[in-house]
Amino acid sequence: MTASSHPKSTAHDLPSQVKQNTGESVFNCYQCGKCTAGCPLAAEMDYSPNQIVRMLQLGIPELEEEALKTFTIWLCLTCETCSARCPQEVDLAAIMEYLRQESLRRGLVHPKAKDILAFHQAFLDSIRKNGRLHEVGLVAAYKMKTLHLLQDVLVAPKLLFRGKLKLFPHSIAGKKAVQKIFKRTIQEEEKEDHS
Amino acid sequence: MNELQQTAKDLLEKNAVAVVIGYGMGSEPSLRRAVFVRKPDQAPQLIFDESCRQNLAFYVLKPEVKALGKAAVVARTPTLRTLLQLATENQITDESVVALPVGNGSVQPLTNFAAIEQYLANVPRGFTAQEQQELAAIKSKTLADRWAFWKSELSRCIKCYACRAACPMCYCSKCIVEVNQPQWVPVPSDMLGNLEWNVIRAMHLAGRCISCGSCADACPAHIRIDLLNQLLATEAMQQFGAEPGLSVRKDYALATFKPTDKEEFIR
Amino acid sequence: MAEFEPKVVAFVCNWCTYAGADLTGTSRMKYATNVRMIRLPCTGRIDFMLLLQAFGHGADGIIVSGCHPGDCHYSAGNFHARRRWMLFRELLDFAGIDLRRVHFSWVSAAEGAKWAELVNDVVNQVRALGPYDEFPKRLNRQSLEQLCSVEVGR
Amino acid sequence: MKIGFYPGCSLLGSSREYNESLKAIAPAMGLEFAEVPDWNCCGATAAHSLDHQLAFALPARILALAEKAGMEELLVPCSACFSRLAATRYELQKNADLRKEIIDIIEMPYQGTVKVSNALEVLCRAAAANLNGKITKPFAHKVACYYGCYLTRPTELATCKRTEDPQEMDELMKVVGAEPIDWAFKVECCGAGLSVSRTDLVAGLSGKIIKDAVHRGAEAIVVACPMCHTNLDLRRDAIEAQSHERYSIPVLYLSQVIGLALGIDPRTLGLHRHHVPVRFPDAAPNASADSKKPELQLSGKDD
Amino acid sequence: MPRIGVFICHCGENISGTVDCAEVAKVSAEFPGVVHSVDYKYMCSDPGQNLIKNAIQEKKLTGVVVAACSPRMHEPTFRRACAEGGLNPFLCEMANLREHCSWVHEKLPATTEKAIDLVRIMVEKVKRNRPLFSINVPVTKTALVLGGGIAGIQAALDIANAGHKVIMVERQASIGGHMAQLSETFPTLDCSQCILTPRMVEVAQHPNITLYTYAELEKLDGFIGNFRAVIRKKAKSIDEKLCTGCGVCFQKCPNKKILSEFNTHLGTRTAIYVPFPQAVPNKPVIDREHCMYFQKGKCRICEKFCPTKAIRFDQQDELIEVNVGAVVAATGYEVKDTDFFPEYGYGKYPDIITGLQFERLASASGPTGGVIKRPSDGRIPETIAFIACAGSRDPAKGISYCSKICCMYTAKHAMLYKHKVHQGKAYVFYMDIRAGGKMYEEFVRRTIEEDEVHYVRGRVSRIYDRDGKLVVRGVDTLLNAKPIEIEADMVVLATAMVAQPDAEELAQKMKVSYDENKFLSEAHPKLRPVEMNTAGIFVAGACQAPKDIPETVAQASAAASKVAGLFSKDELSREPVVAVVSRTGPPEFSNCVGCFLCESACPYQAIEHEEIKTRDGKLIKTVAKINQGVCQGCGTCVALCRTKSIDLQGFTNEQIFAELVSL
Repeated sequence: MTASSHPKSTAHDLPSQVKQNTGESVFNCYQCGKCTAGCPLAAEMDYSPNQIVRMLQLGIPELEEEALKTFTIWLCLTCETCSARCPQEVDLAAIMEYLRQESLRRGLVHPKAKDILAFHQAFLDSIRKNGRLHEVGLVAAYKMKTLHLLQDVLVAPKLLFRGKLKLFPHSIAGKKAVQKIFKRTIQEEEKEDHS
Repeated sequence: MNELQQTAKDLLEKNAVAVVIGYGMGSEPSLRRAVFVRKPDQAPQLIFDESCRQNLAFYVLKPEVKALGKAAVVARTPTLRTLLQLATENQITDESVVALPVGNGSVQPLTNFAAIEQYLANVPRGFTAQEQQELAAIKSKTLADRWAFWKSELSRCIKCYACRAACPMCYCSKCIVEVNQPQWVPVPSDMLGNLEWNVIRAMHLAGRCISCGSCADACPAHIRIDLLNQLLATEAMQQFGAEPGLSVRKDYALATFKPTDKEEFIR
Repeated sequence: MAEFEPKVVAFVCNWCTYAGADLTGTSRMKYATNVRMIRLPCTGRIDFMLLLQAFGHGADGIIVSGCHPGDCHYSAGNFHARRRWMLFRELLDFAGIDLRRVHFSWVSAAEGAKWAELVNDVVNQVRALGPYDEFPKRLNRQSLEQLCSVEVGR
Repeated sequence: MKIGFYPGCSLLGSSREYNESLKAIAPAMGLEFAEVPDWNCCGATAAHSLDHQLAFALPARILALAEKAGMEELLVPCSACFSRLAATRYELQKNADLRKEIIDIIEMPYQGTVKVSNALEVLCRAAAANLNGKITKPFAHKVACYYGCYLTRPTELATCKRTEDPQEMDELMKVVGAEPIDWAFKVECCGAGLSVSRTDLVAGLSGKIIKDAVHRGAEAIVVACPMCHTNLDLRRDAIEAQSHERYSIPVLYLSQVIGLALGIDPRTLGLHRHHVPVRFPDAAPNASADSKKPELQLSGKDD
Repeated sequence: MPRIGVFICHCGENISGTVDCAEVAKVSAEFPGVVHSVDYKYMCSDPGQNLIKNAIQEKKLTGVVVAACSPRMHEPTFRRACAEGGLNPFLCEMANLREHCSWVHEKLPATTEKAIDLVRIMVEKVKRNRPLFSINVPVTKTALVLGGGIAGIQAALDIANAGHKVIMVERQASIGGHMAQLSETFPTLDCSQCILTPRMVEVAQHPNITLYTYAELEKLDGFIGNFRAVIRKKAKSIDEKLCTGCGVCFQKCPNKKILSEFNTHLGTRTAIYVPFPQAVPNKPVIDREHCMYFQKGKCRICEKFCPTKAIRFDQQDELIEVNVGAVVAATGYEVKDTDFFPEYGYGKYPDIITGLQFERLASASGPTGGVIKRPSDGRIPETIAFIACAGSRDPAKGISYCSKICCMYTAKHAMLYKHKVHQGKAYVFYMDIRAGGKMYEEFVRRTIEEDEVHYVRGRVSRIYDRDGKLVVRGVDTLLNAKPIEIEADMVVLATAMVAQPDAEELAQKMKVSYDENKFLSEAHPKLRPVEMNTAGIFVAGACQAPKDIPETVAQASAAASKVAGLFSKDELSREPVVAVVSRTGPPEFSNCVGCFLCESACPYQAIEHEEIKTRDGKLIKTVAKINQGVCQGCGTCVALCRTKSIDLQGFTNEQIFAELVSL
C-alpha cells in the first residue's frame, strides 16, 4: 500500500514535537536499555533514560507529561554516551535537550531540578548582562537564587588566591548584539508563553 | 598565438592527433562555426570566446571525422561531460579523443577519461539561477496555461530535426521517428506529431542529457525545447541523484532503481 | 442528453494486476464497463510512448498497474517502470497534460476489490473531466486499418 | 601557522592557566593566535538546556565574527566551547532553514567557512610539524590521558578516531616523553555541567575516574578541557570526602605537559594555580635522574 | 491476407448471461481479416475444441481468437487445440470475456459492446502474431557446488545420489565448513563432528563427486544448462597421488606457532598442516605465507622426512575448466570478530571471545580438550557473561538484521558451561529470545530452569577490565531499568553472522544479485527460495541469509532437487516469449547502436555483446544480443530501447500498437 493508507499523524503529541524539533523518532527505540546501561547518572535518576523514551512511545498523554516532570531530564549531563552507543541511532541526548526546553515552557520542571535550572538561568543572565560569563557573578547569583549560600564558600577563596577569580566582569563591545540575540530567542518565547 | 592555438599546434606537430576540432570565425563577425584544423600552421584559425556555444563533441562520432584519425576537441564544460557520457554509452573508447578544456583558465590537454573526470570534479555544475527561474516560471503557470504555452511553442515546430542533428546524445543510426513498424510518431508536423516527437526526445534524453543547450540553439523556430530536458535533468538529479557525464561509470538512472524510490503518486 | 462515457485504457502486467482483475471477476464484483485492458508481461515492458498512443487513439483516461514493489514476477521490472513513470509524469504535467487522466497503481493478484475500486474511481474522475478533446488525435480507425493492412499482408 | 583563537569565558577565569600555557608553548609549536574580536560566551550547557535557538545563535555569532575577521580555522581550547561551536557549524550546514533563522537572529552574514578545531588536534598537528628536537626535559611520567566527552562525542564531530578508546592524546604524550597508561575511564563523563549545582554527583563521577587512574599507576592525569580540570582538580576535596580516599595525583592540561617538556618555567605555565599541587614522588619509577622535581614542587594547597 | 477465426464461448450461462454472444459473433465476422466467427456453449469442451481444429483446416485459418475465460485459465488448452489443428500455437490469442467482462458487468448493451471491443483488440493483435517455437537448450548434466560446508555437502550428495555428476569446490584444505568447528548442536546436543564426518567421507568416496579442495571459482560464463566454469586449484605443494596422509611432515615441521584458523586462533598449527584430524581429504597443504622455505629459502624438513617423496615446492596454481549445467552456491558465512566492538574494547581483551571461539573451547577435540579456560591465563572462569545480539540488530554498526542462530547457541553455550563448571555463574544479556523451531523454546527454558543460567534483559553498554576481571555494564530493563554491573572472568559475544568477505566478488563473478548485506538474493522470497534470478544457479545455506543447520540442510536438499529436476531432461524447453534484437541489412546490420543501457536494466543479465564483423574479421560494430536461454521475457529492455531494435516475442511493439489502434 502507498503512503496514503498511512495518514501522517498531525496531532501535537510530544513524539511528533520531538520529531519536528530534533529529527529524532522515539519509535526507533526498541528498548534494549543500552543507553541506561552506559549512562553515568542512571542510578540517580527517577526514571532511566530508556524509560523516558518508553513514556513517549505509548501514545498516552499522561505519560508524556510525566516524562516532562521527571528529574531525569535535568540530570542528563549531555555527555552523549547514550547517543554514541545507541544501536538504533536514536540521539537520546537531543531528545533530552528538547524535553528540558518543553518542560520549562510548560512549567513542569521537577522540584528537585530547581537548583540545576537556577544555575542554568544564572549562567544565561550573566551572559545576557555582559556578553561573557562572569564566574563570580554567576556563583553569587546562583546562591541568591537557590539560597545555597554556604555551598562552595571553601572553594572560592582558593580560586581568588590563585588569581582565577575576577571580581569585576568582562564586558564586550557587542553586548547590545548579544542582548538582542537573547531578546529574539529565549525572551521572545517566554513572552509568548505568558501572553 | 594564444595558448589554445599553441596547444593545438603542438598536438598536430607531434602527431598526437590528426585533427583539432574547434571554433572558427563564421560568415559574419558575430557567427562562429566549427573548424577542423589538420595542419599546425592552420592553428591560428582557432578562436574561443563567449559566442562559441556549439557542443563540438558530436563530431567525434561522425564517420567522416573518425576517418581522419585521432581527434582533439575544443571543449567547454558541457562538451567534456558529453565525452564522458558517450563513453558510458560505449560510443567512444578511452584515449581515443583528446579534450582541450576552454573557459576555465589553462588549456591543458586531457588525454583520457580519468583526466576529464578529475577536471570536471572541480567545475561547478547545476543550472544557473536564470535557468532555474525560467523553469519555475513555466511550472507556476496553471495547467491550462502550460498546455497553451506548449501548444503555441510546438505549433512552430516544423519537424526539421535540427535539434536532433545538433545533439551529441542523438547518435542513433535510426531514430525512433524513422521507425515505421509501427509508425510511432506521425510523419506530419501537426500538433500530435510535434508533441510526441518532443516528449519522446525529452524522455530519451532523461538521465543522459548533459544540458549543453545545443538543441535550443539549433532550433530555427526558437522553441525552448531545452526546458523539457532541463526539467527532466533536474528531476533525475533530485530524485535519483543522476548527474550524467561526470564519470564513465555506468549509472544510467533509468536502467537502475532503488527499492526506496519515491512512489507517492502510485496507489 | 446521454452522459459522456469516457474511454479508459488500462496497461497491466500479466502476473499481478491482470490476475487481480481475474479475481474481481471470479468474485463477481461489479465495475464500470469503460475500461479496456492491454495485457503485457510486466510493467517494465510498458513503453511511455504507449501511453501517448492511447491518448492519440482516443483514450480519455489511462490506468497503468502492476505488481507491488518486491512482488514483481521478474523481480525488478516494476522498479524500473516506477522510475520511468516518475519522470514521465513530471514531463506530462510540465507540458500541461492533466495528470488526473493518468493513474498509476499497484494491484496484486489478491486485490480484486482494489481493481474494481480503482476502475470505478478513475472512470468517475475522467467522466467528470469530460472528453479529452484537447489532445490531438491520430487518424481514424478505418484509415489506419487500411494503412496497417498493407504491412499485415503476409 | 596563524590560527584564530577563541578562549571562551573559563580561560579568562577559573582555567586561566590553560590559556597561559597555550600561549607559552605557541612559539615553540609554530603557532600564532589571533583572538576573535569582541567574542561572546558560547552559551554552554545552560543555553542548550533551555533554548534551542539561543544555543545556536550564541556560537553562530562567534563563528560569524571569526569569518568576518578572515579566519580559516579557529582553535577552541575549551572542549565544551568546542563542542558548541562545532555542533553549531555542523547543524547550520545541514539545515538550511535553521541557518536562515539564526542569521536573522544574529543579524550577521554567516557562511560556515571557519573550521572549528580543538586543542588536541591543533597541538597534535603542530607537534608533528614543529616539536622535533625541542624536547629538552622529557616528561618522564606515567600519565592517564583523559579525553572526556567532547573529544569523542557526538561521533560525527569526534576528533578522535577510536571513540571508545582514543589514542591521539596518548600518542602526543609519548612525543613529549611521557608514558601513557591503558585505562578504562578515558571517555567517561566527569559530571561537567553539574559542577556547581550538584557537586555531590560530580564528586562521585570524577572520583571513579581518579580512582582508576591512580589504581593503574598513573602519576598525572592529562586533560584538554577546563570543565574536566575543574571537576578533577578543584573538586578534589569533595571527591576525597565522598570516597574516603586521599588522592595526590595532579591534573595537568596537555599544554602544560608540553610546556614542561619544552623546559618552560612552571609558573609561566600556571602550574601554581592548581588546587592539587603538581608534585611527583621521588620514587616515581619512570622519573629520570635529571628530572626537574625541585622545580615542580610548587605551592598548591597551602599557598 | 490474414484469415482469422473467432470463437465465442458462452461458458454455459457465465458469459451469455450478460453478453449477447451471438451478436458478438455476428459483429466479429465483419472485422477486416476475420473469415470465420462462431459462438458455442462450451468452447473448452471436446466438441468446442473440435470446432476450432476443424475450422483451422477447413477455413485455412492463419490466426485464432478464442473469446472465453481468462488466458491464465485456458490459454494452454486452446493453444494445444490449435497445434493439434495444425496451427502454430502462438497464433492463438484469447479475449477475456468472462473474468473481465461478463462477470464484472450487468446485462447491458455496454457489456456486449465491451465484449466486441475485447474481441476486436485480440483480432488486431493476432493478425500480427508470428509463429513461435519453443526454445530448446541442451543441458550438461553436471552440477558445480561451491562450498564444502554442510550446505554444499548435502546438496552434492543429494545430486550425486540422483545419478548426476557433481564437482565440489572448497576454498579450505578440507571440507566440513563451520559445522566441523562446532562442539555440540542445539537443541539435541549431539556432537557436531559425529554427525558431520560420515557425510564428509561419503562426499570423498562418492563415484559421482569430484572434489577440489584448496580451490576457488575463478570465472563463470554461460547460461542455464551450459555454464563454463574455471576453477583455480591453489598449489598445495604436495603431490596428492603420492601422499598417504601419514602425518610425518607436520610432526616434523619446525614452525609450530601459527595460529590455527580452524581453532579460531585459540590453538596453533604447523606450516604444513591438515586443518583438523578428521579432515577430508586427509592430506596436508603447505601454507606458503608461513613456510620457512617459502619465506626464507631454507628448511625443506618435510621434504626430507616424507616417506613417499610427495612434497612439491615448485607446484603452481592450476586452472581447470569444466562444463556444468547448474551451479549451487553454498559458500557460507563468517562471524564478526571481537575487534568490531569499540565499546567492548576493540578486541583488546583476550578473555572476550566470539561464540565460534567458545565452540572450540567447548569442543572435546578443541585446543583445551573441551575444558572452558580463559585464553589469557588458562583459568576456568567462575563467572561468565554471554552477550546476545553482538552486532546483530544494530543498525548503528551497519547490521540491522537478526542473525537468527545466536539465541539458540547462546543458550547452548550457557548450558554447556554450566554442565562443565557446576559452581560457575552464567549470565546471558539479551534483548529478545527468538526460539522458534522444533524443541527450541523448550531448550532455552531448560537452560534457565534447570541450569539456572541468569538471563538479563538489556544491552551491555560497555566492558572494561579491572584487576583481571571484566566489568560488564549492563541494565535489567525488567527491573525498573536498573543498571547492572557484573564482574566476569570471561565474556562471550554472540557476534553477528555476516556474509563472506568476498561474497560480493563471488556474486559478480556468477552475475547473480545480492542484498545490501552482501547475502545472495533468492529469485523470489517466498516461491523461489533456492533459485537465483540467473536461471540455473541455485543457493543453499547461510550465504543467502543467516540460518541454522536444519534449515541449511533443508535448503540444500531443495536446491539439489531443483538441480535434479533440471537434469531430468536432455534438453530444456522454454516458452519463446523472449526479447530479440532485430537485424537489418548493411551498412547498419542492426538499428542497435550498442549503447548497452539495456544491459544494466536487465534483471537476468541476459544481454550480451555481439560483434558484427566483415568477412575478413574487421569489427563493424558491437550490438546487443539476447541470450535466449537466460531471458525471462519481462520486456524491460524493450521499453528502454530508444531505437526499438529490441522487441519482445509475443508482445511485440506492432502487436500492442495494433491493440491500441483498434480501441
